[in-house]
Amino acid sequence: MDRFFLSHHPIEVDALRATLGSAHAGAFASFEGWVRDHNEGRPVAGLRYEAHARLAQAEGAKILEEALRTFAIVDARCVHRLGDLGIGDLAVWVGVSAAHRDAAFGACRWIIDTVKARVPIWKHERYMEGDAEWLHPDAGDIG
Amino acid sequence: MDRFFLSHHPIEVDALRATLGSAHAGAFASFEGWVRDHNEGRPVAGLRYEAHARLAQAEGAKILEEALRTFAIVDARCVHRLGDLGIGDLAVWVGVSAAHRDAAFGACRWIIDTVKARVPIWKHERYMEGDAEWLHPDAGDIG
Amino acid sequence: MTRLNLLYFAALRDAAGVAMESVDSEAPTLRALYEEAQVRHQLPFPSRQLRVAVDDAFADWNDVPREGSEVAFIPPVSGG
Amino acid sequence: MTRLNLLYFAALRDAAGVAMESVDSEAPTLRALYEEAQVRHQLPFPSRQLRVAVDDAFADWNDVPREGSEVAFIPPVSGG
Repeated sequence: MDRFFLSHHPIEVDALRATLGSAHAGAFASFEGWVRDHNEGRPVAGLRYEAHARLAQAEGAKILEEALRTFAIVDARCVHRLGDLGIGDLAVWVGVSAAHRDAAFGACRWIIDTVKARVPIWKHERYMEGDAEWLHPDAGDIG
Repeated sequence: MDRFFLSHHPIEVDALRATLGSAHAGAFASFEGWVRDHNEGRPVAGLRYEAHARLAQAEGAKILEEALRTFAIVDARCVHRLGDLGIGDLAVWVGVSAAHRDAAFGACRWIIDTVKARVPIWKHERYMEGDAEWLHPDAGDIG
Repeated sequence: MTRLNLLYFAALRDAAGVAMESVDSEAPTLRALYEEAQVRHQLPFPSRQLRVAVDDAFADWNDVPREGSEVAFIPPVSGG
Repeated sequence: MTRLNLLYFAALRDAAGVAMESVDSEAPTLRALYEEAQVRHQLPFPSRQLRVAVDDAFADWNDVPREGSEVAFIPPVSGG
Protein backbone atom coordinates (compact mmCIF):
# COMPACT_ATOMS: atom_id res chain seq x y z
CA MET A 1 0.00 0.00 0.00
CA ASP A 2 1.29 3.45 -0.90
CA ARG A 3 2.18 5.51 2.17
CA PHE A 4 0.81 8.62 0.45
CA PHE A 5 -2.11 8.77 -1.90
CA LEU A 6 -4.83 11.02 -3.29
CA SER A 7 -8.46 9.99 -3.06
CA HIS A 8 -11.57 11.09 -4.93
CA HIS A 9 -13.70 9.24 -2.37
CA PRO A 10 -14.26 9.70 1.37
CA ILE A 11 -11.20 8.69 3.39
CA GLU A 12 -11.71 5.49 5.41
CA VAL A 13 -9.90 6.26 8.62
CA ASP A 14 -10.38 2.88 10.32
CA ALA A 15 -8.93 0.91 7.43
CA LEU A 16 -5.95 3.27 7.24
CA ARG A 17 -5.24 3.14 10.94
CA ALA A 18 -5.40 -0.65 10.83
CA THR A 19 -2.54 -0.71 8.30
CA LEU A 20 -0.32 0.98 10.91
CA GLY A 21 -0.95 -1.50 13.71
CA SER A 22 2.21 -3.19 14.96
CA ALA A 23 3.16 -5.15 18.06
CA HIS A 24 6.26 -2.91 18.29
CA ALA A 25 4.29 0.35 18.37
CA GLY A 26 3.22 1.81 21.70
CA ALA A 27 2.14 5.16 20.33
CA PHE A 28 -0.05 6.37 17.49
CA ALA A 29 -0.66 10.00 16.56
CA SER A 30 -3.02 11.19 13.88
CA PHE A 31 -4.07 14.46 12.34
CA GLU A 32 -7.23 15.22 10.38
CA GLY A 33 -7.97 18.36 8.41
CA TRP A 34 -11.73 19.04 8.35
CA VAL A 35 -13.55 21.52 6.09
CA ARG A 36 -14.41 24.47 8.32
CA ASP A 37 -17.44 26.76 7.96
CA HIS A 38 -15.24 29.87 7.88
CA ASN A 39 -11.84 31.00 6.66
CA GLU A 40 -10.18 34.32 7.41
CA GLY A 41 -13.50 35.63 8.69
CA ARG A 42 -15.57 34.63 5.64
CA PRO A 43 -18.40 32.05 5.86
CA VAL A 44 -17.51 29.08 3.64
CA ALA A 45 -20.13 27.01 1.78
CA GLY A 46 -17.80 24.28 0.51
CA LEU A 47 -14.65 23.70 -1.44
CA ARG A 48 -12.93 21.74 -4.15
CA TYR A 49 -9.40 20.37 -4.20
CA GLU A 50 -7.47 19.81 -7.36
CA ALA A 51 -3.93 18.54 -7.82
CA HIS A 52 -1.17 17.94 -10.30
CA ALA A 53 -1.91 14.32 -9.52
CA ARG A 54 1.25 12.54 -10.66
CA LEU A 55 3.60 15.19 -9.24
CA ALA A 56 1.58 15.28 -5.99
CA GLN A 57 1.79 11.49 -5.72
CA ALA A 58 5.56 11.54 -6.26
CA GLU A 59 6.16 14.44 -3.86
CA GLY A 60 3.87 12.99 -1.19
CA ALA A 61 5.63 9.62 -1.34
CA LYS A 62 8.98 11.42 -1.00
CA ILE A 63 7.77 13.26 2.11
CA LEU A 64 6.64 10.03 3.77
CA GLU A 65 9.99 8.40 2.98
CA GLU A 66 11.78 11.41 4.51
CA ALA A 67 9.65 11.09 7.65
CA LEU A 68 10.58 7.41 8.01
CA ARG A 69 14.28 8.25 7.68
CA THR A 70 14.16 11.26 10.03
CA PHE A 71 11.97 10.12 12.92
CA ALA A 72 12.12 6.98 15.08
CA ILE A 73 8.74 5.78 13.85
CA VAL A 74 7.37 2.38 12.86
CA ASP A 75 5.21 3.51 9.94
CA ALA A 76 3.15 6.41 8.57
CA ARG A 77 0.41 7.17 6.07
CA CYS A 78 -1.12 10.28 4.52
CA VAL A 79 -4.20 10.57 2.31
CA HIS A 80 -5.49 13.78 0.74
CA ARG A 81 -8.96 14.20 -0.73
CA LEU A 82 -9.59 15.66 -4.19
CA GLY A 83 -12.85 16.94 -5.65
CA ASP A 84 -15.86 18.59 -4.00
CA LEU A 85 -16.10 18.63 -0.20
CA GLY A 86 -18.75 19.97 2.18
CA ILE A 87 -18.47 21.46 5.67
CA GLY A 88 -17.22 18.85 8.15
CA ASP A 89 -15.76 16.57 5.49
CA LEU A 90 -12.35 15.04 6.04
CA ALA A 91 -9.83 16.70 3.67
CA VAL A 92 -6.56 15.15 4.78
CA TRP A 93 -5.53 12.39 7.18
CA VAL A 94 -2.09 11.65 8.62
CA GLY A 95 -1.35 8.68 10.88
CA VAL A 96 1.96 7.67 12.48
CA SER A 97 2.85 4.70 14.68
CA ALA A 98 6.01 4.61 16.79
CA ALA A 99 7.50 2.94 19.84
CA HIS A 100 7.19 6.21 21.80
CA ARG A 101 4.94 9.25 21.64
CA ASP A 102 7.62 11.91 21.07
CA ALA A 103 8.43 10.52 17.64
CA ALA A 104 4.77 9.84 16.79
CA PHE A 105 3.73 13.45 17.52
CA GLY A 106 6.85 14.94 15.94
CA ALA A 107 6.55 13.01 12.70
CA CYS A 108 2.77 13.57 12.44
CA ARG A 109 3.21 17.32 12.77
CA TRP A 110 6.13 17.40 10.34
CA ILE A 111 4.23 15.38 7.72
CA ILE A 112 1.14 17.60 7.70
CA ASP A 113 3.27 20.78 7.68
CA THR A 114 5.41 19.48 4.83
CA VAL A 115 2.51 18.14 2.77
CA LYS A 116 0.81 21.54 3.05
CA ALA A 117 4.02 23.32 1.99
CA ARG A 118 5.21 21.10 -0.85
CA VAL A 119 2.52 18.91 -2.42
CA PRO A 120 0.86 20.49 -5.51
CA ILE A 121 -2.75 20.54 -4.32
CA TRP A 122 -4.96 23.62 -4.50
CA LYS A 123 -8.09 24.62 -2.61
CA HIS A 124 -10.96 26.39 -4.38
CA GLU A 125 -13.21 27.89 -1.72
CA ARG A 126 -16.88 28.79 -2.28
CA TYR A 127 -18.27 31.43 0.05
CA MET A 128 -21.79 31.89 1.43
CA GLU A 129 -21.91 35.27 -0.35
CA GLY A 130 -21.81 33.35 -3.65
CA ASP A 131 -18.30 34.05 -4.89
CA ALA A 132 -15.39 31.63 -4.96
CA GLU A 133 -11.63 31.77 -5.18
CA TRP A 134 -8.43 29.77 -5.41
CA LEU A 135 -6.24 29.92 -2.34
CA HIS A 136 -2.64 30.73 -3.23
CA PRO A 137 -0.95 31.68 0.05
CA ASP A 138 1.69 34.41 -0.08
CA ALA A 139 0.71 35.37 -3.62
CA GLY A 140 -2.06 37.80 -2.73
CA ASP A 141 -5.67 37.23 -3.74
CA ILE A 142 -5.76 36.17 -7.33
CA GLY A 143 -8.43 34.42 -9.27
CA MET B 1 -20.95 12.95 27.74
CA ASP B 2 -18.01 13.10 30.16
CA ARG B 3 -14.87 14.46 28.54
CA PHE B 4 -12.78 11.97 30.50
CA PHE B 5 -13.79 8.47 31.43
CA LEU B 6 -12.47 5.04 32.30
CA SER B 7 -13.62 1.99 30.37
CA HIS B 8 -13.56 -1.71 31.14
CA HIS B 9 -14.46 -2.42 27.50
CA PRO B 10 -12.64 -1.79 24.20
CA ILE B 11 -12.55 1.91 23.32
CA GLU B 12 -14.76 2.80 20.35
CA VAL B 13 -12.67 5.35 18.52
CA ASP B 14 -15.16 6.22 15.78
CA ALA B 15 -17.97 7.03 18.19
CA LEU B 16 -15.63 9.17 20.27
CA ARG B 17 -14.26 11.08 17.31
CA ALA B 18 -17.80 11.72 16.10
CA THR B 19 -18.60 13.54 19.36
CA LEU B 20 -15.85 16.07 18.52
CA GLY B 21 -17.12 16.96 15.06
CA SER B 22 -17.92 20.64 14.61
CA ALA B 23 -18.42 22.96 11.66
CA HIS B 24 -16.03 25.40 13.40
CA ALA B 25 -13.19 22.89 13.66
CA GLY B 26 -10.63 22.68 10.85
CA ALA B 27 -8.18 20.49 12.73
CA PHE B 28 -8.35 17.30 14.73
CA ALA B 29 -5.42 15.63 16.50
CA SER B 30 -5.56 12.32 18.28
CA PHE B 31 -3.23 10.13 20.28
CA GLU B 32 -3.54 6.43 20.99
CA GLY B 33 -1.48 4.39 23.42
CA TRP B 34 -1.17 0.78 22.24
CA VAL B 35 0.08 -2.18 24.26
CA ARG B 36 3.58 -2.89 22.99
CA ASP B 37 5.30 -6.28 22.87
CA HIS B 38 8.31 -4.99 24.78
CA ASN B 39 9.17 -2.50 27.52
CA GLU B 40 12.65 -1.47 28.60
CA GLY B 41 14.06 -4.39 26.62
CA ARG B 42 11.80 -7.06 28.13
CA PRO B 43 9.28 -9.04 26.01
CA VAL B 44 5.78 -8.29 27.30
CA ALA B 45 2.93 -10.83 27.19
CA GLY B 46 0.14 -8.53 28.32
CA LEU B 47 -0.88 -6.15 31.04
CA ARG B 48 -3.59 -5.05 33.39
CA TYR B 49 -4.56 -1.51 34.36
CA GLU B 50 -6.15 -0.67 37.66
CA ALA B 51 -7.20 2.71 39.03
CA HIS B 52 -8.48 4.55 42.04
CA ALA B 53 -11.55 4.92 39.90
CA ARG B 54 -13.40 7.84 41.53
CA LEU B 55 -10.22 9.87 42.07
CA ALA B 56 -9.06 9.08 38.52
CA GLN B 57 -12.41 10.19 37.13
CA ALA B 58 -12.28 13.47 39.07
CA GLU B 59 -8.65 14.17 38.18
CA GLY B 60 -9.13 13.27 34.51
CA ALA B 61 -12.15 15.58 34.24
CA LYS B 62 -10.11 18.37 35.83
CA ILE B 63 -7.31 17.89 33.28
CA LEU B 64 -9.73 18.11 30.36
CA GLU B 65 -11.27 21.29 31.81
CA GLU B 66 -7.77 22.77 32.16
CA ALA B 67 -7.03 21.92 28.53
CA LEU B 68 -10.19 23.69 27.38
CA ARG B 69 -9.26 26.80 29.36
CA THR B 70 -5.60 26.81 28.29
CA PHE B 71 -5.71 26.01 24.56
CA ALA B 72 -7.73 27.55 21.71
CA ILE B 73 -9.59 24.30 21.08
CA VAL B 74 -13.20 23.45 20.28
CA ASP B 75 -13.49 20.25 22.34
CA ALA B 76 -11.49 17.28 23.67
CA ARG B 77 -11.99 13.75 25.03
CA CYS B 78 -9.84 11.19 26.77
CA VAL B 79 -10.67 7.57 27.59
CA HIS B 80 -8.42 5.15 29.49
CA ARG B 81 -8.91 1.38 29.55
CA LEU B 82 -8.92 -0.66 32.76
CA GLY B 83 -8.57 -4.41 33.17
CA ASP B 84 -6.68 -6.99 31.11
CA LEU B 85 -5.20 -5.97 27.74
CA GLY B 86 -3.27 -7.90 25.11
CA ILE B 87 -0.52 -6.82 22.70
CA GLY B 88 -1.86 -4.28 20.21
CA ASP B 89 -4.87 -3.30 22.32
CA LEU B 90 -5.79 0.34 22.68
CA ALA B 91 -4.97 1.49 26.23
CA VAL B 92 -5.71 5.21 26.05
CA TRP B 93 -7.24 7.54 23.47
CA VAL B 94 -7.09 11.35 23.31
CA GLY B 95 -8.89 13.42 20.69
CA VAL B 96 -8.92 17.21 20.25
CA SER B 97 -10.74 19.39 17.73
CA ALA B 98 -9.74 23.01 17.10
CA ALA B 99 -9.97 25.73 14.49
CA HIS B 100 -6.23 25.38 13.76
CA ARG B 101 -3.69 22.59 14.04
CA ASP B 102 -1.26 24.30 16.43
CA ALA B 103 -3.80 24.21 19.24
CA ALA B 104 -5.04 20.73 18.34
CA PHE B 105 -1.54 19.22 18.48
CA GLY B 106 -0.51 21.25 21.56
CA ALA B 107 -3.57 20.31 23.60
CA CYS B 108 -3.46 16.65 22.54
CA ARG B 109 0.16 16.34 23.64
CA TRP B 110 -0.48 18.20 26.90
CA ILE B 111 -3.49 16.03 27.76
CA ILE B 112 -1.71 12.70 27.32
CA ASP B 113 1.38 13.95 29.20
CA THR B 114 -0.74 15.27 32.06
CA VAL B 115 -2.99 12.21 32.26
CA LYS B 116 0.10 10.00 32.46
CA ALA B 117 1.59 12.20 35.19
CA ARG B 118 -1.43 12.84 37.38
CA VAL B 119 -4.27 10.33 36.97
CA PRO B 120 -4.14 7.45 39.50
CA ILE B 121 -3.93 4.51 37.11
CA TRP B 122 -1.35 1.74 37.39
CA LYS B 123 0.03 -0.73 34.90
CA HIS B 124 0.76 -4.32 35.86
CA GLU B 125 2.98 -5.86 33.20
CA ARG B 126 3.27 -9.59 32.56
CA TYR B 127 6.49 -10.69 30.86
CA MET B 128 7.15 -13.56 28.46
CA GLU B 129 9.56 -15.02 31.05
CA GLY B 130 6.55 -15.59 33.30
CA ASP B 131 7.00 -12.93 35.96
CA ALA B 132 4.99 -9.74 36.36
CA GLU B 133 5.35 -6.39 38.06
CA TRP B 134 3.69 -3.10 38.84
CA LEU B 135 5.18 -0.09 37.10
CA HIS B 136 5.89 2.73 39.51
CA PRO B 137 8.15 5.14 37.64
CA ASP B 138 10.85 6.90 39.65
CA ALA B 139 10.30 4.61 42.63
CA GLY B 140 12.65 1.84 41.57
CA ASP B 141 11.46 -1.70 40.87
CA ILE B 142 9.04 -2.71 43.56
CA GLY B 143 6.39 -5.34 43.58
CA MET C 1 -9.26 8.10 68.28
CA THR C 2 -10.27 8.67 64.66
CA ARG C 3 -11.98 5.95 62.65
CA LEU C 4 -10.65 5.86 59.05
CA ASN C 5 -10.82 3.68 55.95
CA LEU C 6 -7.47 3.21 54.21
CA LEU C 7 -7.08 2.30 50.53
CA TYR C 8 -4.02 0.68 48.99
CA PHE C 9 -3.27 0.35 45.28
CA ALA C 10 -0.96 -1.57 42.96
CA ALA C 11 2.38 -2.58 44.54
CA LEU C 12 1.26 -0.94 47.76
CA ARG C 13 -1.81 -3.17 47.92
CA ASP C 14 0.22 -6.27 47.11
CA ALA C 15 2.61 -5.38 49.94
CA ALA C 16 -0.17 -4.59 52.41
CA GLY C 17 -2.07 -7.73 51.44
CA VAL C 18 -5.35 -5.78 51.57
CA ALA C 19 -7.02 -3.24 49.27
CA MET C 20 -8.88 -1.56 52.12
CA GLU C 21 -8.82 -1.64 55.88
CA SER C 22 -10.56 0.21 58.71
CA VAL C 23 -8.32 1.57 61.44
CA ASP C 24 -8.62 3.63 64.62
CA SER C 25 -5.69 5.99 64.79
CA GLU C 26 -4.40 8.89 66.84
CA ALA C 27 -2.06 10.00 64.03
CA PRO C 28 -2.06 13.84 63.95
CA THR C 29 -1.40 14.03 60.19
CA LEU C 30 -1.95 11.93 57.07
CA ARG C 31 1.82 11.40 56.94
CA ALA C 32 1.85 9.96 60.45
CA LEU C 33 -1.12 7.80 59.49
CA TYR C 34 0.84 6.41 56.53
CA GLU C 35 3.90 5.83 58.70
CA GLU C 36 1.79 3.71 61.06
CA ALA C 37 0.59 1.67 58.06
CA GLN C 38 4.14 1.42 56.77
CA VAL C 39 5.31 -0.17 60.03
CA ARG C 40 2.22 -2.39 60.32
CA HIS C 41 2.55 -3.80 56.77
CA GLN C 42 6.26 -3.23 56.05
CA LEU C 43 5.34 -1.11 53.01
CA PRO C 44 8.17 -0.56 50.51
CA PHE C 45 7.50 3.14 49.72
CA PRO C 46 8.55 6.13 51.84
CA SER C 47 5.77 8.74 51.98
CA ARG C 48 7.80 11.19 49.86
CA GLN C 49 7.33 8.83 46.87
CA LEU C 50 3.56 8.80 47.33
CA ARG C 51 0.60 11.14 47.13
CA VAL C 52 -2.37 10.98 49.43
CA ALA C 53 -6.06 11.53 48.69
CA VAL C 54 -9.00 11.95 51.04
CA ASP C 55 -12.54 11.18 49.88
CA ASP C 56 -11.59 11.23 46.17
CA ALA C 57 -9.57 14.48 46.20
CA PHE C 58 -5.82 14.85 46.50
CA ALA C 59 -4.81 16.08 49.95
CA ASP C 60 -1.74 17.36 51.80
CA TRP C 61 0.36 15.01 53.91
CA ASN C 62 0.13 17.58 56.73
CA ASP C 63 -3.70 17.52 56.77
CA VAL C 64 -5.36 16.21 59.92
CA PRO C 65 -7.24 12.89 59.44
CA ARG C 66 -11.01 13.50 59.54
CA GLU C 67 -13.32 11.08 61.36
CA GLY C 68 -14.99 8.67 58.94
CA SER C 69 -12.99 9.72 55.89
CA GLU C 70 -11.44 7.45 53.28
CA VAL C 71 -7.69 7.90 52.87
CA ALA C 72 -5.99 6.59 49.72
CA PHE C 73 -2.24 6.15 49.43
CA ILE C 74 -1.22 6.74 45.81
CA PRO C 75 2.02 5.18 44.55
CA PRO C 76 3.68 6.65 41.44
CA VAL C 77 1.19 6.32 38.58
CA SER C 78 1.79 4.51 35.28
CA GLY C 79 -1.28 5.01 33.12
CA GLY C 80 -1.07 5.71 29.39
CA MET D 1 12.23 24.91 -32.10
CA THR D 2 11.28 22.71 -29.19
CA ARG D 3 7.86 21.05 -28.99
CA LEU D 4 6.48 21.15 -25.39
CA ASN D 5 3.27 20.48 -23.50
CA LEU D 6 2.44 23.10 -20.89
CA LEU D 7 0.21 22.45 -17.86
CA TYR D 8 -1.64 25.14 -15.88
CA PHE D 9 -3.32 24.69 -12.50
CA ALA D 10 -5.81 26.50 -10.25
CA ALA D 11 -5.85 30.30 -10.68
CA LEU D 12 -3.17 29.97 -13.35
CA ARG D 13 -5.41 27.66 -15.41
CA ASP D 14 -8.40 29.96 -14.95
CA ALA D 15 -6.27 32.89 -16.19
CA ALA D 16 -4.81 30.94 -19.12
CA GLY D 17 -8.23 29.58 -20.07
CA VAL D 18 -6.67 26.17 -20.76
CA ALA D 19 -5.38 23.33 -18.60
CA MET D 20 -2.89 22.15 -21.20
CA GLU D 21 -1.46 23.45 -24.46
CA SER D 22 1.17 22.36 -26.96
CA VAL D 23 3.67 24.99 -28.01
CA ASP D 24 6.77 25.29 -30.18
CA SER D 25 9.24 27.53 -28.43
CA GLU D 26 12.81 28.75 -28.74
CA ALA D 27 12.93 29.75 -25.06
CA PRO D 28 16.41 28.88 -23.71
CA THR D 29 15.19 28.24 -20.16
CA LEU D 30 12.02 27.20 -18.35
CA ARG D 31 11.80 30.73 -16.96
CA ALA D 32 11.84 32.22 -20.47
CA LEU D 33 9.24 29.64 -21.50
CA TYR D 34 6.98 30.80 -18.65
CA GLU D 35 7.53 34.44 -19.53
CA GLU D 36 6.33 33.74 -23.09
CA ALA D 37 3.19 32.12 -21.63
CA GLN D 38 2.76 35.02 -19.23
CA VAL D 39 2.66 37.49 -22.14
CA ARG D 40 0.49 35.22 -24.31
CA HIS D 41 -2.16 34.69 -21.58
CA GLN D 42 -1.62 37.74 -19.35
CA LEU D 43 -0.94 35.46 -16.38
CA PRO D 44 -1.16 37.13 -12.96
CA PHE D 45 1.85 35.45 -11.29
CA PRO D 46 5.50 36.46 -11.73
CA SER D 47 7.73 33.36 -12.05
CA ARG D 48 9.31 34.01 -8.63
CA GLN D 49 5.95 33.11 -7.01
CA LEU D 50 5.77 29.80 -8.87
CA ARG D 51 7.61 26.50 -9.04
CA VAL D 52 8.13 24.54 -12.22
CA ALA D 53 8.02 20.79 -12.81
CA VAL D 54 9.10 18.74 -15.83
CA ASP D 55 7.64 15.28 -16.44
CA ASP D 56 6.33 14.95 -12.86
CA ALA D 57 9.46 16.10 -11.06
CA PHE D 58 10.25 19.56 -9.73
CA ALA D 59 12.80 21.35 -11.93
CA ASP D 60 14.95 24.47 -11.93
CA TRP D 61 13.81 27.63 -13.73
CA ASN D 62 17.23 27.75 -15.40
CA ASP D 63 16.88 24.27 -16.92
CA VAL D 64 16.74 24.03 -20.71
CA PRO D 65 13.36 22.87 -22.11
CA ARG D 66 13.67 19.31 -23.40
CA GLU D 67 11.98 18.26 -26.68
CA GLY D 68 8.66 16.52 -26.03
CA SER D 69 8.61 17.12 -22.29
CA GLU D 70 5.63 18.20 -20.20
CA VAL D 71 6.20 21.43 -18.26
CA ALA D 72 3.90 22.27 -15.32
CA PHE D 73 3.70 25.73 -13.78
CA ILE D 74 2.92 25.37 -10.07
CA PRO D 75 1.25 28.28 -8.26
CA PRO D 76 1.52 28.48 -4.43
CA VAL D 77 -0.10 25.33 -3.02
CA SER D 78 -2.99 25.20 -0.56
CA GLY D 79 -3.63 21.58 0.32
CA GLY D 80 -4.41 20.39 3.83
